[in-house]
Amino acid sequence: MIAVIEPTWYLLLAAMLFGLGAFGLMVRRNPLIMFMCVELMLNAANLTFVALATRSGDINGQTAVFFVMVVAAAEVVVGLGIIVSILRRRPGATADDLAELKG
Amino acid sequence: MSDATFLEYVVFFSAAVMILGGAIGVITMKNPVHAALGLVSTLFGVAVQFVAMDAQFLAAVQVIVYSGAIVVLFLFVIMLLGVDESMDLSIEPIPIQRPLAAVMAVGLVGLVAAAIIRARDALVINPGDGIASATDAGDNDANIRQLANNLYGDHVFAFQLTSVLLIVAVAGTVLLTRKWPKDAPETESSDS
Amino acid sequence: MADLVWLIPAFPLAAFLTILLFGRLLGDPKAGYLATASVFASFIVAALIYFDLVDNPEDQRENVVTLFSWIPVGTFQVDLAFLADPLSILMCLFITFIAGWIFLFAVGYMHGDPKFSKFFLYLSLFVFSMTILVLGENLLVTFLGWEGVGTCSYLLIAFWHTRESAATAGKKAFVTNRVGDWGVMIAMFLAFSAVGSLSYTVLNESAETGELAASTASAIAILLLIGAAGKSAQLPLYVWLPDAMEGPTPVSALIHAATMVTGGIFLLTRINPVIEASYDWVPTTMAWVGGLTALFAATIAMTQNDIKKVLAYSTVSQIGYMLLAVGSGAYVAGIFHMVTHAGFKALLFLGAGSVIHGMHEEQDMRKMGALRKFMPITAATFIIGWLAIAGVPPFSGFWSKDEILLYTLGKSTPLYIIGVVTAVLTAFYMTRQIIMVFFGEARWTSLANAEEAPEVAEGEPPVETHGAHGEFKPHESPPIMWIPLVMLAGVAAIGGIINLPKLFGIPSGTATRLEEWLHPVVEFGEADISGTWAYDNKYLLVAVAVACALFGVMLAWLVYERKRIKPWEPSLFEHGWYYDAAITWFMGNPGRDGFQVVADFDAKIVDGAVTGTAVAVKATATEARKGQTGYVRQYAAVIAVGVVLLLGWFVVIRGIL
Amino acid sequence: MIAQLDIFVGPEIQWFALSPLLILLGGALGLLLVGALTPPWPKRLYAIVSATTAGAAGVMALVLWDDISETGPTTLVGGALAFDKLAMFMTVTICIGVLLVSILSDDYVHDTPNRGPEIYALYLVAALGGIVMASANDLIVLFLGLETLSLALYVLAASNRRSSESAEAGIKYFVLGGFASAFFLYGIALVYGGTGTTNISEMVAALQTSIDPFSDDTLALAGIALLIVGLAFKVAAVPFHVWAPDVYQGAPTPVTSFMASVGKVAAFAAMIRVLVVALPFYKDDWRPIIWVLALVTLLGGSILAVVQDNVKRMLAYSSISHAGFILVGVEAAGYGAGTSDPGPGVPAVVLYLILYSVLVIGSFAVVTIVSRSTGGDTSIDSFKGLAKRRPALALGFTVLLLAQAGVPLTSGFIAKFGVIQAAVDVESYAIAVIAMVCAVIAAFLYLRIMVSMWVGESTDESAVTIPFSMGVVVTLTVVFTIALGVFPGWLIDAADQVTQYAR
Amino acid sequence: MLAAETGPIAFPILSALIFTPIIGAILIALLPKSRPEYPKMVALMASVATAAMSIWLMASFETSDAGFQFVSKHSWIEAWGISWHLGVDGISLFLVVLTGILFPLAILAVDAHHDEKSYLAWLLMLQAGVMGSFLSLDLFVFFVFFEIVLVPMYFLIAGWGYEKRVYAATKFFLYTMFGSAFMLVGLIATVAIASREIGYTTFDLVIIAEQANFAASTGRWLFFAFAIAFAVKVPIFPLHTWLPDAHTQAPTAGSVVLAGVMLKLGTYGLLRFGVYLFPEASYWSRNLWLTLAVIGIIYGAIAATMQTDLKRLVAYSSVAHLGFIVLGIFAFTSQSMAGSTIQMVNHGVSTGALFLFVGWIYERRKTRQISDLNGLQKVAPIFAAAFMLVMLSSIGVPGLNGFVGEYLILTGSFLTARWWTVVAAVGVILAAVYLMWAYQRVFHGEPDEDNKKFPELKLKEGMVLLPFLGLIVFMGIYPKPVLDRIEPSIDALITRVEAYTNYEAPEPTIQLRDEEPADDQPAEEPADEEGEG
Repeated sequence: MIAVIEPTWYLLLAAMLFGLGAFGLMVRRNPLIMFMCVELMLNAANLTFVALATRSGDINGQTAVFFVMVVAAAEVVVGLGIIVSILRRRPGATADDLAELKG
Repeated sequence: MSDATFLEYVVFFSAAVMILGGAIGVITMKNPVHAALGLVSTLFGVAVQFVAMDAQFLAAVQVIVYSGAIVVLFLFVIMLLGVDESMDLSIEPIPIQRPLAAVMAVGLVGLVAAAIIRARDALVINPGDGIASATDAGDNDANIRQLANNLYGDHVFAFQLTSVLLIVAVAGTVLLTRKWPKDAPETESSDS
Repeated sequence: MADLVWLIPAFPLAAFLTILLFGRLLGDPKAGYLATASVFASFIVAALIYFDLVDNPEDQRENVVTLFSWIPVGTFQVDLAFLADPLSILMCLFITFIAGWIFLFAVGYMHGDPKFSKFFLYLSLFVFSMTILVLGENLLVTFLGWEGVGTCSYLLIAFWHTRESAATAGKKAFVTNRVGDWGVMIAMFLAFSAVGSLSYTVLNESAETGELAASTASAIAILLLIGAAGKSAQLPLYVWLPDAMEGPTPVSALIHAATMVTGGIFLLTRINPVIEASYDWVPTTMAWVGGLTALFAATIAMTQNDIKKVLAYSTVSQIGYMLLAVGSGAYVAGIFHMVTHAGFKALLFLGAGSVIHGMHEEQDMRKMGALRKFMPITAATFIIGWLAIAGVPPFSGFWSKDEILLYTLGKSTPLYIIGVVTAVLTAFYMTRQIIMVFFGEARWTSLANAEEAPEVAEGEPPVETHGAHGEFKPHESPPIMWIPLVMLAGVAAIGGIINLPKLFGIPSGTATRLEEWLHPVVEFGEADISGTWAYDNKYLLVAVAVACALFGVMLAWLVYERKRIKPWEPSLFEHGWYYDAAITWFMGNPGRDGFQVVADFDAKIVDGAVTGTAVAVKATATEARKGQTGYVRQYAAVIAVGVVLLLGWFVVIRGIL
Repeated sequence: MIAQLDIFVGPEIQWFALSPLLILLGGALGLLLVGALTPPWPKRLYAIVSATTAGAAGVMALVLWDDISETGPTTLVGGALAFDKLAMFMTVTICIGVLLVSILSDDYVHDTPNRGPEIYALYLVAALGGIVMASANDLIVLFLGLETLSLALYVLAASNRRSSESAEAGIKYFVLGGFASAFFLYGIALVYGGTGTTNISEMVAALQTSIDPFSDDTLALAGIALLIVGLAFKVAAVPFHVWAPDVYQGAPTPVTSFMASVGKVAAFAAMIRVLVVALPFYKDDWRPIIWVLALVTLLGGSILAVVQDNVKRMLAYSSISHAGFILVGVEAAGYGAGTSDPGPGVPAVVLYLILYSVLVIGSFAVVTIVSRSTGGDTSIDSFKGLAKRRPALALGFTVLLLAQAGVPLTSGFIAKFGVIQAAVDVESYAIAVIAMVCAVIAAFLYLRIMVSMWVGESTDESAVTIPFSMGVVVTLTVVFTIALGVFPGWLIDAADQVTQYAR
Repeated sequence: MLAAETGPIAFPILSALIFTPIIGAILIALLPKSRPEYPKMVALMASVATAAMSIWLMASFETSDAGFQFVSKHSWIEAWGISWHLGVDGISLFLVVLTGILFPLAILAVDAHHDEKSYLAWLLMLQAGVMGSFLSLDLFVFFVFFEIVLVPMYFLIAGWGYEKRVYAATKFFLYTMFGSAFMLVGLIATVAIASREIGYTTFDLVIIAEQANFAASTGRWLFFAFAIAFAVKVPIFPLHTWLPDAHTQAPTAGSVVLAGVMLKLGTYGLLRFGVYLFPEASYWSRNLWLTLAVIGIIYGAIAATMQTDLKRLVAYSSVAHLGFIVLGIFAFTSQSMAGSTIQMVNHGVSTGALFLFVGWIYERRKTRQISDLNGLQKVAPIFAAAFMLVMLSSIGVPGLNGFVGEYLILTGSFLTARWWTVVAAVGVILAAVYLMWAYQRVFHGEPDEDNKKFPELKLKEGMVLLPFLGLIVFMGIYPKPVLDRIEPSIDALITRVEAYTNYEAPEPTIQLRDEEPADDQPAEEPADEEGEG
């Protein structure tokens, strides 16, 4: 009678987090913050993984999270590199300012 | 252990509040630094949930890697670029952007949630052979060992692949940050 | 001998090719003589064949000479074959004979024309085509000649092509003929689909044996009538013939009086069994078309002042007679009139040509008069022609016209009356012409050449060739021109003998008589009027005819010579009942506009649809690319939309439902 | 119940079968380390090393191809990788792409101040990632490969520090790429929830064995939707194409050619892996979606291309419409997926991929050459009168463009023909006709370029110099295009063998 | 298969016909720019060699044999069952010969005003493509050639055309490609469906035609997929609007080839891949085609009448003439079909010649506007005479080639499509209207200052013309040898149609049914059509 909170709760929580992340990426103009929103989405995925791993009692889910973290780290390095290389040139540039290419 | 369950509820909801609150903070904070702090809170919340789900090792890594490394990196960049001045969020250059985004986000969450709730009592296809928890069976390393076995067992290739990923990161940053000679005059769109 | 029938067209063809290659070397006048010689050669051949056939018994007078297979596809087998039978040989005889003399005349008439040799090039080609037309063994070979003569007539009418009117007239002639040809072609298709062959022999036999359904026969006949109306200038398609006078006068004489225009009559005679086999209304229609045309054209001829126009309308009218004959089943009479008419009308035209020549290209009769003193031979021959056409016995025209009227009365009285009236009018307007040209006071002295010069359209070579116009004085034409006149005058005078009616105890029963000669060809279609009231009162009719002729002559004499009666020349007649004008107007305005509408439809609607599509695509793209704003966040939103749609499909449609 | 934790047995690693990956990795590391430690190498050497590495990997792949013919498809390293002909075919394709792009980049890199080996290293690593995507037998591995490729591409796109457009391209690609891969990852998670595993073999087995009416697979379906989003983003299918025009235009032209060739190949390979190999069970669910995606992609790509006036952007849109064509093939492949008769769908797709990637590299090589002389201007006017200045180059470009338009006797026609054949074979006539009509619309833009080359009067008489390496690339691609257009038999035979997958 | 059994022949004449021009083109491309006189020489040699071979082909053609001759078949792309399968029969024979003859003349007739080298190379490529389309007996191969001809033609128009050349070329390319889009799908579907019956995949036309028979509905869909492409190419109303632009803007040689042979790709395709491959469908849909054909005849003629551009006028006249050909094809009688086949050649000769004239006029006067021209006959009588002859042949005057084809078509069509034919015959009148009106405006009258100096026909031009004029007269007077070679194949085709449908080719017999046939009512209608007074 161990009443662990059933994974569905976690999944719903993750879904909300994911949605918030996506929303943030769409509304924020600061590239750094947009990037943070991506991180939010990744975390949502992580949460989902773990919850589902618990649900089906399968460790692979947790392993997946491990990899995702690595990916996140690498992405941060590259992403910040790009952002830096741009913002160094154009301080305070927002995502909307970078719209030379269109049509 | 009904209180335990109660405790678990407390944990869950407080963590949930941390997570969502932090996320909302990321979205709404004018100042990037504050946003980063919001991110931190989210990450901590997630870590807490990990613990609650017997993923102690992941929780640790979460705190170390994310909160420890990544967010610091963010803050570092913010400071480096000095973009920590507030940005006015009341203006939205693209008219329909916000309503559209809201609708989409809600739709997204709604649909996924619908799927989740519907799949709630769907029985699990090929269940795994259980997750070792550090709390029970008196083996404090159970989760770590199981994770390690799995990691260096079935996923050893993926594990190796992460190293390649890091190589990319390294090479990429080198390429991006390597000082260009006669880089001084910033020619806008000299190319194309 | 009859196997050599192909020689008849061969000679003109040879002349054609020779002139085509060496025309410039031969030049003026050798080319002309060469052509003339070739035509006379054909005449001799025709004559030989004639004597050859005459000796044969009636049923062996049809010889088919096949040269080679022309268009063979499956059941459709058409040979290039000639049919040497009494009708075709007769046609060849008078065509080549008259053509020969006209050629000779032309040598003189066209003298000095820079395009002299080209003129005879066309003429030879014409005679070639004409002989092909009459000799054809099947409809298609006839059609070959039929179109050939049409083309030649086009070329010759537009001979002086620098003159706009000439060019237009030529085109008009060809196109109008084409309208008729449409009928001929459909008739051929019908004939083929009905009897599986285009050969006259097959077609006529099937008609005689009654295999050919009356409906089909009627259709063929009517369609061929359309063709005939085009070629022989009958209502409603006659309009091109008067304009055709733009061509050199010998052309008018040969093509637009003597030979080509009779092609329609020939064709109908050729298929007389089919006409016979068709419903009764078919020949009646033909008769009425002919009769009305005859009257109609005669009224117009009364009022024309152009010497050639008068003759042109008179030609239309006379051919109307022939068609009337065909319609009344009087094929022999029709052919008879065709022959005699060829004689005297060619004579009249050449005479007119001689006059025009003598008057230095003046064609307006009002500027003539009293020419008999200056060109006596022309005058004399012209007068013979006049008597012949007016139907004054014993000149040739009298006999043929009389016989037609006889048969017409046998068919229906109103047609007879029309015929008689037309006879009166014919006599009247011919007399009028004679008087205006050769009698009365000379009206040409008054005019100076100054205003006459511009009258001759610029670029008309003969003008220059007539030397300086100092003191203007009509002159008689050279012998090379009046000799043909004399010859043809002879024909016009005594041409009747080839088919004198059985009166006055003229010996009968000799095959030389046209009637017997043509009997094998027309025996099926020829109407039998013996026993009708008309037949019994022949003499009365003869008397009536003579009386009419004399009356007409008298009337005209009173009006134009004695001036006893004011001339009555209503402008309605003068303008040809405004029929031509109406058509021209119609083609010029509504017709042309209609065409323009179609052309615009093509440019705007049909092509517009195509270009419109292109424009639409471009517009869509221009709109769509606005969506590519360049804002990352908006791109994200677009992606999100896609996400939601996909989720919607998978979760809602596939999953939950 | 708790797993036995004492003894640990690692999976065996078939080193030989992994040799292409190892070669690429070795090459990349070599370039990075040696390049970092030694003074700058003479011109061309980096390129040669990179090209030879790619070539070697390709050759190894060919060798392995024969092994597979004998042994049949298997999985490697504990079911992480699939070892089948699809993987090998894609490996060869990607290696060819890397080979050509490396040669192409030589002179470009030499023009930039940054002459380091990093770009080539990134090419090789990205190729590695692409190959992993193509041969992944585990969604996580697939995701890692995807990220390897993407991260490399983000950097490469932004690598021209001179140009603000390059930077813009980089950040746009990065942000949107991260966005999309988050969806992809979430999709993996949900599929994991639905099927209980991320391993394709187990997934197929599970789906085929445990079918009971009570289990509800909405979770998996949602996951599939998000997986398709991620893949559609990578292949730039409308409406997930929004990044492509900007990035293609902004990125340095050699990099663009790399994205359009290797990137697309890997993405489509992954798509086949996920949809055809892993999820034939759900084909009735995803085929309609792919149909619609193909439709809108074809229309969007070809119509939007019409009004462009920058050649790079034109080619970007044209590559979108090409993606539509390939999607038609994927849709067709779904028909027989998982059955005994897989049908011509997948062979058609892989054939299209190899032919198109060579084609597009050649086209962009020409653009590189021209833009060099015009100081980076790639507007259509800069191609005016090219035929007068450089007839051979113009002729080559004409051949490549005609091939893209699908004119017979070029490889492009063979590619389109194969796809249409596949579509018709499964009786999806409608999409086949639409595809052909869209090809006509797209042809207009190729004609526009040809016209400006042949008919237009050149505006500036600046002589177009053709650097050796780029000339080599153009020549190779043109020859390949025509040769394959006339004698495609052997390649078709090879592609037709790509029907058995390791599951 | 059946075709292969006809055995190998010593010399692969058909392949040679295709490859000789290609080789020539490659040679020209390789020639150095320094020697400007070589390309023309090479081009002439290549094309004349092709012409010689095509004539040899005609000479050694087995007259009475209805099947395919000189067949050569080699496997090309086994994987897809595609083989290099060539063959010629009575239908394609003369088109091949025409292609062979027309190109050297076109090359000789006019010189490119710039960059002769590539001009000639493209022309030769074009010839190869056209040859291939006429010779190929494999659906794939046919499509390849059918499509590839667009490229050289596109470049010829866009590169050496007149003021609106780019627009015209693009329109031509896209319009035709649009048609082929449907054909490609239909073609593949045909093969796919046929393979289910045959048991293996093959693109071989003969095998598919012999062994596969399609369900009525299927066959009809497939047929229309093919037919659209051909309808565009012919062109059949209302898909014709690319033609005037392409013709008008194309360089003279281009127009000659376009009118001479390329339009025939459409009609030939309708015969070979429409009627032969889908007898049932083509017979079922005949009324549609007949109607469109008749509309095309009248419509094209009327449109031609109102053109102010001489070249456009000739272009529209092609629409009308091609209408006749289509009419003949879908009347399904040996007369009409043979007529259509021979008319393809005739139209090629006479319209090709007309375009030569227009081109020469343009060279001399730098205008195609009828209003700018007048009185040419006075200054250039020989030129005018030659034009006159060609024009008469185009009008369809008996004794010239145009008449034979048109007459056969009409007389054959009358058996099965009476009323269509009655209307179509009106086109014969209209032809006279527009051509003669144009002739009058251009050649008759007094030349004004600009036209006074109009040069007479040059010797070279005369030499080029002679073959045309010779053919015009010869085919008009003695078409028998041509018809004898065409007829067997046509009859075989009709037998095939009869086998697949309830159709029976009509045997003209004494008709006894008493319906009311054509009376003189329609006779007035042409009188109205007669055009300007």
